[in-house]
Amino acid sequence: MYTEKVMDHFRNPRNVGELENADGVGEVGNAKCGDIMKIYLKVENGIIQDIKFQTFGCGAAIATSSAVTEMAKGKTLDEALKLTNKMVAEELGGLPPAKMHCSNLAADALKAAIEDYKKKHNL
Amino acid sequence: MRRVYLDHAATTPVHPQVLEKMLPFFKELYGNPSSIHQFGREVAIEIDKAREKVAKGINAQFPEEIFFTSGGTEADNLAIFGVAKALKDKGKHIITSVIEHHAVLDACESLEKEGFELTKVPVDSDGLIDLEFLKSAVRDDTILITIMHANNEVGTIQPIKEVVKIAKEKGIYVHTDAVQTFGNIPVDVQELGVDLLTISAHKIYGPKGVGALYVRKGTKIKGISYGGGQERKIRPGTENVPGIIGFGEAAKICIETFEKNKEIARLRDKLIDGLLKIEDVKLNGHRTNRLPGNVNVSIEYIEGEALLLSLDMEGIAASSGSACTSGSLDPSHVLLAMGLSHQTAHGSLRLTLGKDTTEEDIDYCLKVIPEVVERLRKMSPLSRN
Amino acid sequence: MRRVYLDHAATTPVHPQVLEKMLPFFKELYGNPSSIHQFGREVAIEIDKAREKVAKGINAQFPEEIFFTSGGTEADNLAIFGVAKALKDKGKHIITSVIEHHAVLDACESLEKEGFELTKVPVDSDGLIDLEFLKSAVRDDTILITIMHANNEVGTIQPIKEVVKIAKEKGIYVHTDAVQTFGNIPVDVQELGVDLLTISAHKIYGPKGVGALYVRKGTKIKGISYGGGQERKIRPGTENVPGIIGFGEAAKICIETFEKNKEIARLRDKLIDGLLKIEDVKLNGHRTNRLPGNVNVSIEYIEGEALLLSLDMEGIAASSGSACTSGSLDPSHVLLAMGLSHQTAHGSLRLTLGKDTTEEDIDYCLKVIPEVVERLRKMSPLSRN
Ligand SMILES: Cc1ncc(COP(=O)(O)O)c(C=O)c1O
Ligand SMILES: Cc1ncc(COP(=O)(O)O)c(C=O)c1O
Ligand code: FES
Ligand code: FES
Repeated sequence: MYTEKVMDHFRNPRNVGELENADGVGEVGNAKCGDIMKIYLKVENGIIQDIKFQTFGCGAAIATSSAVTEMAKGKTLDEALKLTNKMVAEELGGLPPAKMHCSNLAADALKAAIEDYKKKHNL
Repeated sequence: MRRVYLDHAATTPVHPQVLEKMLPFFKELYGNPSSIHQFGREVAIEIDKAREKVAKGINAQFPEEIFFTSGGTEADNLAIFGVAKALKDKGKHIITSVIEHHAVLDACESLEKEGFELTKVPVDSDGLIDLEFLKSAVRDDTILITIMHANNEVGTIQPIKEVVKIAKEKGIYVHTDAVQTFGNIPVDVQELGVDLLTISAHKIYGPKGVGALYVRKGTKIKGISYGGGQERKIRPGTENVPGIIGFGEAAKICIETFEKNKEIARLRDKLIDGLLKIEDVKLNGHRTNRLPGNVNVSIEYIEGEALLLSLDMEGIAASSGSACTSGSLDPSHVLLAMGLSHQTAHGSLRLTLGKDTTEEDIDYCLKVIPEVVERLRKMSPLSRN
Repeated sequence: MRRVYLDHAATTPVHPQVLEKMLPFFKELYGNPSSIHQFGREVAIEIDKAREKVAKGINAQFPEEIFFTSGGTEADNLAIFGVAKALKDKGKHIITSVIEHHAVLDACESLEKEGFELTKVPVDSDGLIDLEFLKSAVRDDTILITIMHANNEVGTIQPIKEVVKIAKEKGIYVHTDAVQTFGNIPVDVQELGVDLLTISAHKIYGPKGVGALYVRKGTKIKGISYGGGQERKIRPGTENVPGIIGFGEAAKICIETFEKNKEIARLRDKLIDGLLKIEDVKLNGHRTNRLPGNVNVSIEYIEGEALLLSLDMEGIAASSGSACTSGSLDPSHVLLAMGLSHQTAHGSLRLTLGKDTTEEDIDYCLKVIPEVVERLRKMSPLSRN
């Protein structure tokens, strides 16, 4: 059902939790299956220094959250904004067709967090 | 790693004695029971014996009231479409409940699209159907009431005798899906008074791919598929001979060993009590009026599929009513009908015990599940802490 | 007493290698393939492998084109009702032949009662369909042509490629019932060009109670029963897991050992030649264009059931198109459609050879059958002597 990579991220999710005094916070909900994902950012010099997530969702949702944090960490905000759902899914070696919508959550939550940061800093 | 199978409501392993009975029917007793030669006749006799065993298992008066099918799903479809076909000139109103298995619910809804009228009886927060609602829903043109004997997700046992009482006054047929009850609580068609009843072998330590519809003698029903003369033309197609033989044996064993259900219920209660000690965990389904093997809890702030995968990594096989496990986008229609919010329904966990479940299995679950819940809650944006 | 099974068209014994493959799926690999835990996933993978083997057996392009059913009968019903349901707004005309198996013929006739129009293509005295008739029967509102690949009684192989040619010009779906051909002659869905094709495991040394419908990708079809999401909702119900596993293995074996059919055909010809030496015996079906294992003769002045019972007493298991064996009062619709009189049809005898049939079996038949015929003819008021 899930690839080994999905299961690895699910088993050992990277960057789980909250960031106190986060510079940007993004929360998105999946109207489709009722899941929620939250991403916290710490930004320095336009670079994502730290990132954490919290997810209420299926295995794919948790794995894509974990993967997107790993992919975004160390990137500039502009680079991070270029991450797409498809790239996250590909990073995980693919997702079952019924689970593709879960990967939308991850990239969307990251975008929301970056936008929140930009709004707070008038960028 | 310990492997603990707690998904007996999904399916059960075949009992060794059942498999042993089946084995000769693959390579030696392979004749087609419709054939009139010795190879066929010797098999036809054994099919009749299996039919008798299944009939006895539900206390049917005549073996001929048992029609073998390919499973519970087909038996449900046959009951509903078969009665609708036979009685459509008498009336076009059918009553079911909101918590039926999809084999019943979707079949009824498809009839609705074809011009039948459908009333769905609601349930209370324990999952019990509203008998008053049912009483007032009955009409002169009602031809069938189909209400399950016990629900597969939450285990609540329905008052089928009361349903039959309401129906009989008006001469309405009653069908009940007893897939989850047969073998677990007494299923006695005389006592229940139903006209049609569905059972499935793979839920009672019999093989997958065989079930049966009980049709009380005199009940009007038509076959819904076409072919040879098997099952008195109500269900044509070469019989799944080893399956039927296995079903007969499984039915026999499960009434002989009925006592074990008391012990299963004791372990169930221990598991329920232990799980309810976790914060923000709620039992779904009726506390006492439930299947001996069924535990269903909602665990707030976490999602069912993630929970199942985590438990699986610890060797525990369970099930959930979460949308994420179902392929559909809504969580379990049963939990929603009982008044749970989408979010709470998402975090449901079903653990169903079987005859081989041990005290150690339960202790293992009560050790592992709280840890897993804690870990997942830490990841959740919803959690209180 | 020697026991000679010559009823392989009715059913076959399960191949030892097939049973061996199935065995773990009763007690060990018993998970429900829909479950997301390990017990379920390990089974789901094996179902996919079986699906691939069956797909390969008929040269289907994609495993997803295979939908497992409970047998040939269900697959036939699914093809016909499923296409009718999907295309009823496009047209309501269906074409079949007069010699189809009842699973096809009766399904088509039931659609006729519901307002569809049905044309039945006649056959010649060899049992071959009339292609010219078919050509002129095709209409703008024809949605399906269903003609069997080879007939189960007389073994005549139909020109399905020609049928497809006629159909494709008009964009009409073609279904063929290949229950009797799969394993015996090449069944290649690319070569045949059909859109839907029925097969059944128990005719190819697989288990009873499992079959499949091939549905070419893109073909419009709807499920005809309701329940869970199995078989992509086209055929719901918990899968007959051991059955499907066995079907996959049987399909694999039968393409690997395809060569044996040549030897079967040689024994068939020996048997035919021997039987035709009896006075007033006539071959039914095409002399060469027939299934390698099929022998069907009409033996004047005697009646089929009496003949079968007499042969059975000598250990020979055979079949007949006699009314007395069928439960219906008319003899075989196939033999009548080929122009046989009621009386001649009554005296028909079908002997179908299989992979384990030996030269000695045939010699035994050629010794016993003439004696039995002679004995019965002595009792007959019709007999010439
Ligand atoms: C209540 C109920 N009805 C029907 C079915 C379908 O039975 P089967 O899987 O034998 O088709 C099931 C199990 O899946 C069930 O739990
Ligand atoms: C041509 C043909 N079609 C359909 C069937 C039905 O298949 P099954 O017995 O698997 O239902 C048979 C055999 O009985 C057959 O010979
Ligand atoms: S979050 Fe619901 S399916 Fe993935
Ligand atoms: S003579 Fe007895 S049934 Fe035909």
